[in-house]
Amino acid sequence: MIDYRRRMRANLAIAVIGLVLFAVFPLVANSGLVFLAGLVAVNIVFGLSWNLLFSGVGLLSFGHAMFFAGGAYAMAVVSLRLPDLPFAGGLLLGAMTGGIIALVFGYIALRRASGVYFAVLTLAFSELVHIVITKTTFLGRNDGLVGIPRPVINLGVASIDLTSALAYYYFIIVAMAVVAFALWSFQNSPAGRLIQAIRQDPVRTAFLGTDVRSWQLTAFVLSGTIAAFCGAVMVPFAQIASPEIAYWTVSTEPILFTLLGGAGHFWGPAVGAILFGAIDYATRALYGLSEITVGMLLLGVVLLMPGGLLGFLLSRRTAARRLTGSGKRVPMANAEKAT
Amino acid sequence: MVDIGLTVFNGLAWGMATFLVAAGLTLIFGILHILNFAHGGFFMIGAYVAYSVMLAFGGTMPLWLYLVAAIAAGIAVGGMGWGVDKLILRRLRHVEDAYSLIATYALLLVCVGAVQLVWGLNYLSVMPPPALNSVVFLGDMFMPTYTIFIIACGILAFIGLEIFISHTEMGRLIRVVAADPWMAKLLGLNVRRIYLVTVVFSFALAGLAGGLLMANQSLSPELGGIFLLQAFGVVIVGGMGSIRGAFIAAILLGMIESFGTYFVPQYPGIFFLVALAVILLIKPEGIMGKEQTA
Amino acid sequence: MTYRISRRNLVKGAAAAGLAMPFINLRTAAAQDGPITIGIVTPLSGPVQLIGNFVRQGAEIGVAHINANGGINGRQLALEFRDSKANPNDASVAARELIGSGVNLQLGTISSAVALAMGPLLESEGGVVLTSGAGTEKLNHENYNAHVFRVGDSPVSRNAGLVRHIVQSRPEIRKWGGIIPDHEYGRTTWKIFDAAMRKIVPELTGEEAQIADPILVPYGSGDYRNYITQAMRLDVEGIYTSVYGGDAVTLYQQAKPFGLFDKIDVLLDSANEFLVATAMKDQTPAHWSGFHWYYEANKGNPLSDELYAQYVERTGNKYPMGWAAEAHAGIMAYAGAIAKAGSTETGDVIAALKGLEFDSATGKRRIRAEDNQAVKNAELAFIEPSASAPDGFAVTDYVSLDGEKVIEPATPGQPLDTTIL
Amino acid sequence: MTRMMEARGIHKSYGPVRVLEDVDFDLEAGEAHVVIGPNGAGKTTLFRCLSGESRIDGGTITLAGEDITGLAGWQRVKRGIGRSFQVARIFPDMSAFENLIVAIETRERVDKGLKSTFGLVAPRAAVRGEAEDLVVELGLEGRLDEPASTLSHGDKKRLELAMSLALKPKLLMLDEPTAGMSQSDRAEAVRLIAQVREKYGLTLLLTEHDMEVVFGLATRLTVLHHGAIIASGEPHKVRADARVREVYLGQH
Repeated sequence: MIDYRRRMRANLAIAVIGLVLFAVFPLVANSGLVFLAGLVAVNIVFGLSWNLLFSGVGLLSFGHAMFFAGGAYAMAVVSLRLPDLPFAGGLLLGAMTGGIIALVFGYIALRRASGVYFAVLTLAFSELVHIVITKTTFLGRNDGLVGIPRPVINLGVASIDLTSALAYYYFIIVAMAVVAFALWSFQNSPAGRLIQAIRQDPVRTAFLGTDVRSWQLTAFVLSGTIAAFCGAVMVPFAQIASPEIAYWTVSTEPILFTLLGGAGHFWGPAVGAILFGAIDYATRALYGLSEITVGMLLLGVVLLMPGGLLGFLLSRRTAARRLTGSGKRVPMANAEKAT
Repeated sequence: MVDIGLTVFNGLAWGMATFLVAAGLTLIFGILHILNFAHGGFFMIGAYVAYSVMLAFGGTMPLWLYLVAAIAAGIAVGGMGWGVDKLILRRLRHVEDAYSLIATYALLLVCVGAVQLVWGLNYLSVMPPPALNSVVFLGDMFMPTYTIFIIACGILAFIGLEIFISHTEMGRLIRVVAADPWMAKLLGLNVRRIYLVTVVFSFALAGLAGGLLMANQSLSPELGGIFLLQAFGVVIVGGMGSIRGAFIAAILLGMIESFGTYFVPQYPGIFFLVALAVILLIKPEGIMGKEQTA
Repeated sequence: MTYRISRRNLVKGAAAAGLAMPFINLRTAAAQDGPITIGIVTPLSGPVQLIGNFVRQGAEIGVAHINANGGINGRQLALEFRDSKANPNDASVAARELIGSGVNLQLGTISSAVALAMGPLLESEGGVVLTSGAGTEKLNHENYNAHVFRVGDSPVSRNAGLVRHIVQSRPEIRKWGGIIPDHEYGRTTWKIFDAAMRKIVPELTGEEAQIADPILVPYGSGDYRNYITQAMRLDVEGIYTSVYGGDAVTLYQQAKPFGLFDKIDVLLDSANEFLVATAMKDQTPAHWSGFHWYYEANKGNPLSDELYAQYVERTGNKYPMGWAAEAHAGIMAYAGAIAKAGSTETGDVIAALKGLEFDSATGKRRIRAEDNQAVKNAELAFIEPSASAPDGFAVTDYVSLDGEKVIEPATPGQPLDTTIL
Repeated sequence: MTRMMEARGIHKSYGPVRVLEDVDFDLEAGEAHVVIGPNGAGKTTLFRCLSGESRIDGGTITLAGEDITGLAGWQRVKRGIGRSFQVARIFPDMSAFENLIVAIETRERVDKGLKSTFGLVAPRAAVRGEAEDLVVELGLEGRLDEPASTLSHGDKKRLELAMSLALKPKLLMLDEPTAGMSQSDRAEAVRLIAQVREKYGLTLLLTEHDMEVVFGLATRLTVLHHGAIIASGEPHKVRADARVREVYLGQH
């Protein structure tokens, strides 16, 4: 029988070990790499939020950039125009922006579309959000909003100064570790189990008495909220919110992280985000080869390791343990939609 | 009056250029149920191949040579389709849609990278053959002949595809497989081969479109992405791989884009997206799509 | 072909260098006798790599020139390249990483969003960047930052220069329209064009300029026919456009059969240099284009001649874009500033760059101390199709305008006031 | 006997094909009602319409007196219907045990609302205990921790039955519960179904092909032919019905 307690301890350990590794990183790496590591930490949770939808309720979103950008721009606007609002208020507003976008969009889209249609709808909406940003003077149009300050958190008795990049880096990794573990806990709560059940068989789930669509919407809103939170956390770090973060290529990022790392495993997107950061770093001085390198790599992963890196490693281990072990299953298409 | 006429004309040009790109995309979507990102990439390669064929003949370009170059591009890209099916698509037939979507996205990146390596980064421009480089007047309305050529190509492509799908043996087989691959296999059809034929045909259409449209816009490694979203829109609004649906959708979206620009010039390029979103919300299964049964 | 081969070798070399870059913060470029390393953060991939390549060549030729002449205070110059992906986040990572390994002097920024993002970053991390051509006026106005210098044209001097020359040479043309990208860059250039026209036309002719609303076109479209039709409806004699690169080629190509260019007297292109002409060859519509650097206009300037000769030798391409000269000028500016300051420390170099006068491929440049903006000549050339020219087009007229006369007054920290142009 | 379900004037078409035409159907509480008919007669369609998987084009359906015509499947489940599918539907990537946990937790949410949803990571002890009881009752011990997709065909059917029972339904609908089973497995399945029916006091609605299963379980039989009911009643009476013999048994 499953030992839930052990499982929880193991995953808490993963989050803590990850946090520790990120925490000691600045001791051995220069500030550019630390900055990259901070972005990777944000990307990890961004990827996890996307995979909550994909491996959770089985929705393919091609528009996660709209949430990320929504959170980022909300935070940027709050920091620049409402400097008196506490930092936590900005984060909250940022996350809520994503949640609201997801609620409105999801409420309309989920009633109508599924599968590829849903993916294209998210893509189109996300492009619209991008265009709206580039046309809104309030949001700095194409040049974006620059010079976003990092906060000093006032706790009454003491204050935490996050104005240096390094201090803010530590804030990021702690925040991300907490959110990541909270997300893991959610995925393993009754609601999380239910959401996984929806992806595996929406019809069966409906005939257990579950309103599949409203749970899909719940997952969508949750995913959008977390993605927006990532954007809101990232903005004071980079100190800029530019329309590039709303561009559709940003929407492909969590997809790449997830597939690279392995969609079938909770920590897959995390592995993918780290790997992607490493590839980014390794190709930073290459001329004109980044498209072909990333393209080939992705193709290789999809064709040779359909379970992603983590799936591949885990199945190797299982196979070694059990001679007859079969590889990690790739989840089969579930074309049917619950009525 | 002239303004309205030109707006219709421009909308048709937009629609037919997009339909030329979307035709192959629709075919592959109807049968393999994948939205092929790489289609844009192979469309671009088609344009570059046709460009190279033309250069090999010395650059001066009568209409027949232009067409030969386009057909050569179609054949070359069709051959690439054969390779792509054997190496990639065949292996992804039984996994979740998202994986084939990502694989084709990766393939698009590879196409862009390959074009950069083979043809370089410079912008290239091809002028229409002299026979198509003039203007036809209809009253006060001036219509460039090359634009008329594009519209004619789009309509011919539509008629050709309709005949192919509805009145040929292969078309019939393709329809059977699209409707129910499991049943088709049961009936002893070589489904694999039909998939292969479809993929090759779809890629050849991409290459041909690239060749025909090479004088429509500048050539650069960005070309792959330029028509992609609008071709996606046409396929999706058309509904589940319906050629007829895509044709109607192309005209519809072209008109919306064109009249939108005419009436609200402050927001260029946004009408297509708005229309796409609205149409999908009203009729998510597309114009010609059937509502999926549970 | 030679271009491609050399690129492949370069890729190998760059990859090796990139992987060998120390992970740990041990090497410092500030060693007093080793080479001085300058970081180039520019697009090395994606669509804008085209520009990045010019930046790279220009910087390398500049460094070769300095080193061949004995370096700076006896020290050689070296370059370290990073891919900015034309994206503020990637550029930030690269800039920080370079600073972390001791490379505090950087150049190569070409995108406005990146250039604007660099200011606060370099201020907190300690570094300097010279942009090679970011086109936003905010850089030396409301978003002025001491750590960011523009050694090339300001958008004002570029566009006001174009206007001044056109009005002088074709004073009879009063009715203007514009086709501009629906982007910050398009709006900035139009704002300046519009203001300059409204001021300069009455100044020189005593009559008012008639300027139609600009036509906005989207980025990266394959079909500009609707916008061309709009342009056909305008009652204008001249058209100004700041549509750039592949979009400009598509626009011109599609506009030609409509007869747009036959209908107007002057086509004024803000920045395409030879991009459109090398693509369209004998189909190129006759037009004036603004240049960062046009080598014929600088014949006899040894720096320009050397840059051109070296560029052609390295790439086989006879039409280098001005981006190369701006990166080259960046190297010259650093060389001058380091020699003047006797130091590579950020603060010293900033102080030395302010007010620095240095030689470049476009002649003398002066960096204004107030707003870090270089004053340099504004160059433009008239490109016409030509049956006799081997490439199908020829430059039949060009002009280089004194930068001091076309640049706006320095108002760092203030938004650009178009009434004082 | 009280009436469990009542369907009046059911119409259902797929495109141009009319599958059900004006079907009236009654289900009394406590009976084990089996619907039979040749392939294509509309059994599965009727089943789908009654359970809420498909919308009907005309007619009304009531459950224990309440009109459920407009309700979706999940809403009908909440009102006491549990069902299985012809090809067992389970959650393939979860273990058999987790499948049961999900079913029980879903019922708990129906009973207690969202309070039971955002709980701790591990299922509550009561939920686990209940799952363990079901495991024992349906004889699923053994491969509980393997992914459910690796279970044998029979075990998948059992698991699905267990999941349906976990919902504590009033009415259990089983679509061909013995399809694809061997003769001995069938007998075992019939025994099991009869046992749980007895124990939980369930009303049963089945479709079935196998005559031994039909006559082993049914207290009432309905024969569907070309989308219409041609006979309904006690099994031995239906068996004697001339028309049924003609269209159905005659063909067998």
